[in-house]
Formats: sequence, structure tokens, C-alpha cells
Amino acid sequence: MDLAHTAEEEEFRRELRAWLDATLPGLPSKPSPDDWPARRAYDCAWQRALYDAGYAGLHWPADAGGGGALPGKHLIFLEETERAGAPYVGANFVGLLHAGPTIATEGTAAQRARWLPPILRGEEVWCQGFSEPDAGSDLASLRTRAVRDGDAYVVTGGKIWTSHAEVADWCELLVRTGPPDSGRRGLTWLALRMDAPGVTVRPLRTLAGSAEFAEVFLDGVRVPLSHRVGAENDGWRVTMVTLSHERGTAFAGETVACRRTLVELARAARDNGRWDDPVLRRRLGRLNAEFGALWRLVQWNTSEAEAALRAGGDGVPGVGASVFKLRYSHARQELYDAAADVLGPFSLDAAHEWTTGRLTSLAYTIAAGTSQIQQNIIAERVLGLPKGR
Amino acid sequence: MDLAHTAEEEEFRRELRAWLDATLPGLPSKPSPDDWPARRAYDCAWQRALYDAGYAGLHWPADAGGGGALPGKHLIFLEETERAGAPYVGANFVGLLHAGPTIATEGTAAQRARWLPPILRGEEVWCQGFSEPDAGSDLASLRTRAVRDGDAYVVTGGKIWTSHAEVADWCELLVRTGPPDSGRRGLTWLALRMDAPGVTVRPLRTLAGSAEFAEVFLDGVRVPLSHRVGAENDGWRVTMVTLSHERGTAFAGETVACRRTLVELARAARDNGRWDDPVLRRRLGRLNAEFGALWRLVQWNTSEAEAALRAGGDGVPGVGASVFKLRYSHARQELYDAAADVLGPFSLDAAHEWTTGRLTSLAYTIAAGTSQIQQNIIAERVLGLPKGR
Amino acid sequence: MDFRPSHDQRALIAGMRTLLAARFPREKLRESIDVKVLEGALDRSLWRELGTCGFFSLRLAEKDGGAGLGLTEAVLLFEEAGRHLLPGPLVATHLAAGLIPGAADGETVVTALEGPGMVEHLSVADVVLVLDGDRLRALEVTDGHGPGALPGRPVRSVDPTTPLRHVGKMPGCAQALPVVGAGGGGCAGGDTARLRREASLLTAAQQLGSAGRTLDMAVSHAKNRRQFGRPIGAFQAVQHLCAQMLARTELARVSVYAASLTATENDIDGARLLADEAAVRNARDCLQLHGGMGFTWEADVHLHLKRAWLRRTQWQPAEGAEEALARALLAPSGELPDGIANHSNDAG
Amino acid sequence: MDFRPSHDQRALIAGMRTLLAARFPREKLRESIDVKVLEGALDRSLWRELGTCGFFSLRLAEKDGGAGLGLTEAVLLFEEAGRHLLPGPLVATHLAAGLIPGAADGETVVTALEGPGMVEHLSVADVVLVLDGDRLRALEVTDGHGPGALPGRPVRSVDPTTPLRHVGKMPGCAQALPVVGAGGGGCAGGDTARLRREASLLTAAQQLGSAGRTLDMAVSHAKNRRQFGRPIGAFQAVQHLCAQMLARTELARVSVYAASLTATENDIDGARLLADEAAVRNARDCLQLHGGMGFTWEADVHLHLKRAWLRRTQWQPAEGAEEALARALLAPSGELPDGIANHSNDAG
Repeated sequence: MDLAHTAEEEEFRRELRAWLDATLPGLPSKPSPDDWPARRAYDCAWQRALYDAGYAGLHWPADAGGGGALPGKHLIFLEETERAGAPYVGANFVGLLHAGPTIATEGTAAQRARWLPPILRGEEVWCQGFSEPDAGSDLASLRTRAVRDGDAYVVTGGKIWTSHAEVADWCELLVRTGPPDSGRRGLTWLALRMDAPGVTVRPLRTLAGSAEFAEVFLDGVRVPLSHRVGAENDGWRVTMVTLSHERGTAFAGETVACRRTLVELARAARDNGRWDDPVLRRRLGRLNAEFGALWRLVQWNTSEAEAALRAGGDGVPGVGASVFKLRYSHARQELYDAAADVLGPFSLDAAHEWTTGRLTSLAYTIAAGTSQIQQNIIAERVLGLPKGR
Repeated sequence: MDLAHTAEEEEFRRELRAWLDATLPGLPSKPSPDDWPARRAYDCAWQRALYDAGYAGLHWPADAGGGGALPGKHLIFLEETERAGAPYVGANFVGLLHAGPTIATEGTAAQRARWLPPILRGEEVWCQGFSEPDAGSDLASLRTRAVRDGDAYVVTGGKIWTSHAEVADWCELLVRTGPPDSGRRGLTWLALRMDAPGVTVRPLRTLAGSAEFAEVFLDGVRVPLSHRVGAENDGWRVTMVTLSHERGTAFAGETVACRRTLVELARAARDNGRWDDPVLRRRLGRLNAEFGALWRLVQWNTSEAEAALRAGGDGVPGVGASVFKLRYSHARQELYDAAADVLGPFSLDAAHEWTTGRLTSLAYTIAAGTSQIQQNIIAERVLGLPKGR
Repeated sequence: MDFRPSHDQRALIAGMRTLLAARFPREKLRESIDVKVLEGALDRSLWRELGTCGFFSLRLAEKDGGAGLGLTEAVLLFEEAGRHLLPGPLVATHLAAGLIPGAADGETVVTALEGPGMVEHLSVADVVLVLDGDRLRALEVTDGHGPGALPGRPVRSVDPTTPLRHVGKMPGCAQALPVVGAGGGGCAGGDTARLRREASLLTAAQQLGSAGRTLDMAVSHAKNRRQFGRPIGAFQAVQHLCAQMLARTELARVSVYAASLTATENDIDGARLLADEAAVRNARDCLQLHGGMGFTWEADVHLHLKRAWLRRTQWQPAEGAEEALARALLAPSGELPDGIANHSNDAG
Repeated sequence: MDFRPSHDQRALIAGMRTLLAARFPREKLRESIDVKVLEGALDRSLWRELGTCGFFSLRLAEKDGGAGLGLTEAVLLFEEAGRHLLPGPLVATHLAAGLIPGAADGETVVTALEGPGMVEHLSVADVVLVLDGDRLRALEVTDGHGPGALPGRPVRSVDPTTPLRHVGKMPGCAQALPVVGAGGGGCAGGDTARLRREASLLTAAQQLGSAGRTLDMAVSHAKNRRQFGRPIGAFQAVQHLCAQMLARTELARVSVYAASLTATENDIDGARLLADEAAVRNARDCLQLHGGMGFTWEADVHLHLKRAWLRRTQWQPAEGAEEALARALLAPSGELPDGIANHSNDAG
């Protein structure tokens, strides 16, 4: 049992840190949250900088153009970029963490050659078209239909909760190719060009007042057969590869960020006198323990994934990912509730970043598998309890 | 909307209070908790005193020998006896609150004449034989079998969680007369003599170390047909009358007692310095709000039951009883957890009454319908959600 | 003892529901928030109509133009207001009826400053009731100018139905408006404690209404929304969530109603704690149960959550109530719940 | 970085399990509590066997008769002890190895007095390690007589596997036994802080083991117990209860293991909080899930709950840990989780 990194990893850390120190001061200032094209440009420029420095797709397999790094090294990357305050993955999230790894694992040589390099270079942005209004947690019931017509699928239906849809070039799309009642056995994974005729994007306003998501309407959109990844009706399996990645180290950086926010809460409380309330103080102390533990769980999950990879497995995050998601999403909400206590009446000021943070934290127990679903997964897949009814 | 009692009720309160003031000082001292025969004698003497003063079975119908009091008056009785520190109903609980009301409602004239007066006079003690080791929350699955043989049922099986079994004269027994898979449609309610051949009682030790309950083994016990209340295979309905009573005002006195304990906790905390901890103090303040609200819910439920009776209904506690049970059982556990915090290391002393209280409080979310079952009931019967699966 | 609302009280509730259904339907609510303004305008004609119906005056004596009703009736109306997310400085204007000319009939919009902090609807109010320790006075709102102006900084309110301004310090006593029944200089003393208690209770009543509404929304959604081939209300996790919401609502309800009858500080503090918790947690649970749709601007559930957050900060927040209820345990007569003592039923 | 237990560590765990299965099977546990004695006798032969296997000495250097292992290995063994509810003053005797002659090999049974309060197994212990501020000393237990006697009042312990005596005030320093490495007069200074930290961590390790055990018991019961025609584990309420138990256990596990590697105060405090909560709440949930059977003396679940309650009061209770962890947030280097700093892996 060992938390120390290898000498080679520490060397990697030192080089990365030096590069970040040299590079970050030269970055342009962050764009406004409402300016989506500017956000895309900013995120893609950062991705290009990573690419030029050899840090793009660190965790991708080397034969997909990535760094072939083991999870431990990737974790150092996440730690150091967060620690230095580097930009987030932003608009490149789906490409780098969902669609890209899926194509790398399941795509043909031609598909990999077409789609992967532009992701790594920050040239093409992907979005995700899985959820539908009537199929949120229950992907097996989705209804967007694809019918073969010559060398293409004709796709009709709609997707929801799609981030960055307005500025994306591609969408990883899950469609029904089997009969309506075919459940998870009738789904297919397609790459959709967002500028194809029949694609309409409508922004979706969240309770925080911002348009973080969009609805995507698909009206007879033609998708070439060559844009299918995996076999027809095998999309569920293909997708699960993607979803497992989503539940893996995706939140590692956020955990570090939460811990930083917690420190800021403590300082603000000290400055405004709320620190004198032991009820609040002890609550902050307990949150310190919780985020510390969540960080240890990230390290534990990383070790497990690395061991699985070394043993020739696929390094897909296992048990720990659901446990992490369950506790992290709750802890994040507790953190921002505590922030409201620190702020007192100023918690009612929506311009305060902690108030925005409190509002967006509400999505965490819902998005990417609700807490209820996570508990089902833990009970049935981890603990082996009989299938719930 | 009105919390004031009528002038007649207040007159009743004054008389009762005067009688309690005069009577309680003359009571013998309380027997040891382990001495069951002494406890029976003590409880029955108290019941006899109530009978002689005209307070026995206050809430029973007048034609069953009771006081025919509306729930509001009965609540005054519970308030005042608790306030004065009078003995609890103890060994007469099942007779007065379960079996008696069932017989009063469902029994024949002969059955009422035989069984009701001895209950009111504190001469015969009843216990309850419903639960079985494999049928706790799920009474419909119980397996103790009764087969007709001439003028009697022959009963074989076993019951568990039976309080006062060692000293009871009678047991209200729920048995299966239908086929094994007949569910709730194959049950029958019988009155069993505890000294009948084939009845064996074995004390069951609880986690508090005391023998509060017993197992009752039934090996070919003959129960006369005339001891059946209600029709054969109609026992589920007959029983529900009883169970509804159990969930009604049964906890009214305990709510007052909990509030008194809470005051004692605050005083103990003041005396030992723990009061200086605002975390503990505010927790006690919140418990004050919770028990205050529970008391209001008792009053609310009482008003609803009284209105239903006045309207010619049966006054069986409704919605509010499940809500009360759910929150009260939890609040009681919180109360004794707070007590442990007040006591500090002395919470480890099992001789302290609060430590015993903490242990026995653990049963509250289990007995008489677990919290899970209460929530099912609220969801399905009150809120009309589809049957859970 | 009959704790249930009387026939007249039920009629009062029904009247309020009819009024709100006609004059403040859901479209009005959505309209009021979807117009993106920093400080929303108040619907003065609805305000007057509330005045006409006695929403503000109902506790005044009949000779003073009121209905001579009590705190309980006020609580029942405020519960409905909370259920419908009715905007405006309802509590302050209600309390000002009889103190500030025009408040009772809805001609004058009155907000309140209970201490340094956020003031709701300041820019649209005509008068600010200022509670400063045990002194009560009133200031005319003069649009940032003139002697009575409060130096309120506009704030982007988290609750889109309640514009807020932050007032950093209490204004001086000099330029106060006359308050009916007040002493010299427009400063009245003494009954601010009662006003604060009543404000806290009326706030609790709105929280109760909101909690009941989000429960209804959750149950309705649970019956209709299907996932995994059945209504989600058939899942035990959803059932238990809804059951806990009901329990919170009912405990809050009996506490708020009882406090309206006794009007004691302890009962009001307890009612506030339970109603605050019911409103916030029910809105949270309702949102969770609605899944992604609950996270959208178009769903109403976030409006309930945000208003519940806001109300929780108004008039005696939880910390003070918990401390007061703890102290009450050490009072000599603390042994029995208030309801058992032979208290008067009069809300005085 | 490989956070998982190494091959050698897994072998150590397996060895401990084999020993406990052979020498402390369930019947032994039940036997030790079903004999109704105020202060139970300790199984000295098992104690010696623990000594022989290195349970107490494993962190001593090889030249001193130990195995030269670290805090992590100790934590893994204490986790197994907690899982099996192994009785006895395990933490104190482990810490006393190398300080008190005979402790390392299980000949001397050592308990500890960490301040006025409850002392476990006092009447069967040979020596009491006294931690008084930053002074460390030892007293011989002389059966109530003699100079070193502690005025301990026997208490009916809530945990039937752990006899307790209450010691109201700290004994004087005069009649102390020699402590190896201590200065004159048997009083050693300086390293009591480290001893307390280690004691807290080893307590956390036992809580972790207990939490894992009650989780296993709950899952096994949920699979086998049928109600309403199916295993109760098919009910979502039961599933979610078990899922939360697993989450608590795993968070506690990684915290305890990490704290054993870093041995920092912050990591240990955090691990304690999570492990205490996991042990107490898992036992509570396991009991609830067992229904009436969980409430009986015959079921083991109450033993886990009671021991978890007891352990929670020992060596830095929650209040202190929470305050310390809050203070740590204000430290200059507080911005990042400890695990991210380039800390040494050495438990020294």
C-alpha cells in the first residue's frame, strides 16, 4: 500500500508544473459564460496548447494518438492543472472523455483516423445525444429512430440535456434501429454532423438562468452508414464503454476545486464573523473530512484502474465510481449549503459565485445517473442483491 | 379551529386531577422490572382503582362497559395521568387497547359479556399473538395453522414478540384457517387461553438485556369454536380494527413523557457543563420543536377521530397515525442519542435510565410496522401512489 | 377542542383560492419572472384587489374597516399565498394595516426593514416599516432621493419573484412618517416584539403553503412520469421520498395552526423551524424527483426552492429559534408541552 | 502509487483471519457475553497467542523482537479485530509494546487512562498506561490496594464485551512504573501526542472492520430473508440502505488506509470521523434491516452497535476532530487536500 508516485511520475509532474507556470500567464482572459462561440474558441485554444506541448489525450492509448499514460500519471495531470488554475476541458469534454475513447476502442481504423486527431488538436468539438425527454435515467427506452435508406440512416426524434450543442461539430448519437420494444438490444451509436440538414438546436434554460444545455431536434436527418461505430443494434454495449468513462476520473479535478472552495468558505467566515458559530465551524470541519476522503477514493479508484490495465484488462472504472458519484454529488450540495450559511443574507445575491454554485450543484444528484440509480447499481452489481422491482 | 376543551371536559379534568392527587400517594412502590408476576399485580391493581373510580375503559363504548368518551376527553385522561406520573397501562395494554376494542366491535353478546368486564376490572390480562418469526411486517404470510376438529380448532405453530405472555390469561391469536397460500383471505381471530395444554412460553431476551418479549409455541392446542371472534377466514379485517387502534392515541402519553425527558436532558446539560456547547444546545432546541409538533399532531388526530365519530363513523385513526408513528419513532431515537451526548462517558453506563431508554428506542422504528412499512402506507393509501413493487 | 378549520375558515380558504386562480394564474407567475428585469414591478391592481378582499385588513376591528378576524385566519390566507407563490411584501403590508394609512385597503405597498440586510420589493414600495430594536417607525420611499430615502444597493435576487435591495445600516429616526398609535417623532415602542413574532408566523404559513404545493407537484409527477416501464411512483425510493414530504408538511401544518391559536413565542419558533424545513426540503425533493426537467427554468419547482431559501432568512432565522427553544426547556414551567397547560385560546 | 494492500499485507490479513476463526469463533464471542458478569475475565491464552503472532509487537524493530512493520499493517490487523469484535484493551497493549515489559509478547495486559472517564478492562489489566497532558507514565494494577491503585468505580458497561470502570480524577505521578525510554520518575514527556494519534487511528481501524462486518450481515440477511413473497433485498428501500452502508464503509476504508500511510493529524482526524460514523450508522441500519430479530440479544448486531458507541467516546471524540479539521482550513497551506501535496509516504 503506497501513495507515492514513481520517480518518473514525479519527473512528469515537475515538467508539467514548469510548463503550466510558463504557459498560463500568457493565456487570454476567460470569455463571458454566455458567449458560446468565444468559450469554444478559448477551450479549443487551450486544447491546442496542450497538444503542442504533448499533453493532449494523455490517457488515450498511444495508437489512438494519445499519451498512453496509466491512470496514476493522468491523475497527476488533473491535480496539477487544477492546482495551477488552468482552464477546464470545457467544450472538449465529450470529445476527450466520451466520444473519443469510444471511437478509440470501438471504431474502425478509418474512423479513428478521421475523428480522433481533430479532437486532440482542439479542432473539432463533440456533444452528446443520449438523453431524451422520456428517457432520462432509462436509456433503454429511448425512441429517436434511425431507418436505413440506401447508404444512410434517416434519423427522426429529439435529444435533450446536450451541452455545447450550439457550437459542436459532431454529436455522438444513440438511436433506435430495432423495433420500438427492443429495449437495449435495438440501439445503435452514430456520429452526427451538427450542420446536417434537419438538425435544429434550441437552448434550454436552467434554473440558474443560464443556457447550459440544449435540445436537439432531428427531422429526417441523413447519417451515412460509415458514421456508425460498432455494429447495428450493438449501441448499448458501445455506449456503456463511454458511460463508464464518464463515471471514472471525470470528477477528480472538481474534488480539488471543492476543497479550494471549502478553504475560501472558512476564510470568508473568519472575515465576516460567522466563524464564531461552532455549529457552522464544525460543519466545515466535517466537510473537510468528507472531501479528504473523496480525494482518497479517487486515488483508490485510480490504483484499481491502473492495476486492471497492467493485468491486461480495460481499466474501466468499477465499483468505486458509483460510490464516488453518490457521495460526491451529495457533498457538493452540502458544501454550497454551507456557503449559503457563511454568506447569510448575501446568499440571496445571485451574482455571487457561491450562489450560482449552489444552484448548479442541484444537478449533480440528477445528471449522469441519479443518486437513486447509483444506489440501485451499488446494490445489484456490487452487493449482489436481487434485482429490485 | 380551536384547541380549547369544553367546560364539561375541563370539569372532567379537574375531577380527574383531584382524584389522581388523592390516589397516587397511596400506591405501593413500583415492582422490579424483572418480576413479571409483581408487575402484573401492580398493573392490575391500578386498573382496578381506575375501575372503581369510573375511569376504566374511558374510550370504550358505553354498551361495552366503557365510558363512551369521545377522543378529546380520553386525551385529557392520557395527559393528566402522564402529568401526574400515574402508572402506565402496562400488562393491560393489549386487553384495553387491542383485544378489548376488537371484541367490543366484532364479538357476540356472549363474548362481550365473558371477556370485557374482567379486562375493565383488571382481572384478566391479554397478550397478542400476531407476529411470527417468518411474518413480521408481512402478517398476510403467517403460518400458524388452525384445523377444525369437532367443536374446536386445533392450533399448531408459534408466535413471537409477545409481551406479558408469561403472566397473561388470554392471547388474541391470528391463525391460518385457509390454505397456505390464501394470504390475508385465510386468517381467523381466536381467543386462546394461555394455560391450555400445548402452550409453551419462552422468554425472549432483548438487546437491552431484559426479557420484554416472549415466544409462544403452540403444539396441537384446542381452542373452542366459541372463542372465535368474527367469521372464519375473516380475521384480517377483524385484526385491522385492532391494529388501527394500536396506531392511534397509543403514543399520546409517551409524547408527554419524551418532552419531560427532554427537559431533564437540558437540566442535566446545564449541571454538567455540556450546555455550553451550542451544537448540543441547538439540537435540544430543535427536539423541543419536534416534540411540540408531535403533540399538536396528537391533538389534530384526536379532533379528526372525534369528528368522524360524531358523524357516525368509527373514529378509527386515519392518515395522521402513520405520519405520527413515522416521525415519533425517529424523534424518540434522536432524543436518546442527544441524551448520550449530554451524558458523555456516562452514556456507557447501562445502569443509567437514559442508556436503557436509548437501547429500547431502537425498537420503535421496527415494532408495530417498521418505518419502511409506514412510508409504504403513506405513499399508497394517503398519497394514492401506485402499488410499490 | 376541534383543531380542524371551521366552516367559515374553509370558506375563507376557498375564496382566496378562487381569487388567486382568477387573478394570479400560472401564466401570470411565469410572466412576472420571464420578463428579465432587475427589480420587477408589482401588479398594483392585484394588490388593491387583495386589499378589497381583506387580505391586509382582516385582523382589524370592524369599526376600523376590518373583519375582526384572528391570526388563524391570516395564517390560512398566507398559506394559500405561499402555495401560489404570490409575490410582493405581503407580510409587511399586512402588519402595517392600521398603522400606515392605505395599507389596509391595498393602496399603499409597505415593505419592512428588520435590521441591516436584504429588503424585498423596496423600489416598488411606498413605505418602509422600520423595526429597530423595540422602536417602530416608517419611512416614505422616495426613489433614492429626499430625506426618507434608504441607501439600498440593488442586488440580483436569487428569487426571480422577489426583487431585493441590500441596506447596510439602519436609517436615522429623524424623518419618519407618522405611525398610527406611535408616540412623538413617529417612533413607536413596545410592540415590535409582537410584530416580529407575527411576521415570523406569517412567513411560516407561506412556507407551509409552498411545502404543500411541492408535495402535490411531486405526487402528480410520480403518478404520471414513466421510467423503466412503470410510473416512477411505483418505485419504493420515490414512494418513501413522497411519504417524508407529507410527514414534513403535516407536522408543519399542525405547528403553524397551533401557533396561530396560542401566539406564544415558543409555538411560533417551533412552527417556523418545521415550516422552513418543510418548504426547503420538500422543494429539494420535488426537484430531485422531477429529474432533469426539475432543473429547467420552465419548471416551477425552482421558484419554490428559491423563495423558500429567501423566506428562511427573514424574521427570526433558525439559529435564534433553536436557541430560544433550548432556553425554554430550562424555564420553570418547561416540563409539559404548551398545549397541555391550560392556556387561553386567545391569540391576543 | 498503488493504494491497494500489497501481497504481504493481504497475507497478513489472511493470517489474522485464520487465527481468529480458530481461536475466537462466534461461540467464543457469545460465551464471553452470555456469562453474566460485571467485569468479564480476559482470555489470557488468546492474548498470549496474539502476542506470539505479533499483533502487539509488529511495529517494533526486528532487533527488539518486532517485525519492523508500519502503521498500515497495524491498521489492517485492527480492522480484522474490529470485524470480529475481539475483546480486550487491544489499542493500549499495542501502544505499550516496547514501553512496558511483557506487553509486546502478550504477557502483560495493558489498558490506558486518557483522562478522567471510563477505563476499559481495568480489573483484568496488569498495567495502566496513563496519558496526562504531555506526560506519559504507567501504573501497576494492584486490585484496589497498594500505591498504584486507581480509584475506579465499576460500571455496568453498555457493551457486554467491554467491562468498564469510571476513574474520576487522574492519579498522582509518584508511584509510577518505569516506562522504557522515559525520563526520571517514570514520567515520559513529548510523545503522548503521537500515542494519542495512533490510538485514534487504531480505534478508527476497528470501527472500519465493524462497519464492514455489519454491512456483510445486512447484505446476507437481505438476500435470505423473505417478506411479501420475495427476498427483502429486492425492495428498493433495503437496496438503498445497503448501498449507503457500502458507501460509508468504502469512504472510511480509504481514509483509514491513507491516514496509516501519512500519519498526519488531519488525515487521522478525518479517518476517525468517517469510521465512527460508518460503524455506528451501519450497525443501526443493519439492526433496522433485521427487524425484530435484530432487537434480540441472540443476534450479534447489537454487540457491534454498542462497541461502536463505546469506541466513539475513546481517543479524540468527534467534537475535537471537527474543530481541528476546521482550523486546518485556515492554515496557510490548507488549499489542497493533503494527498496532493508532495508528502512523504513515511508513517514515522
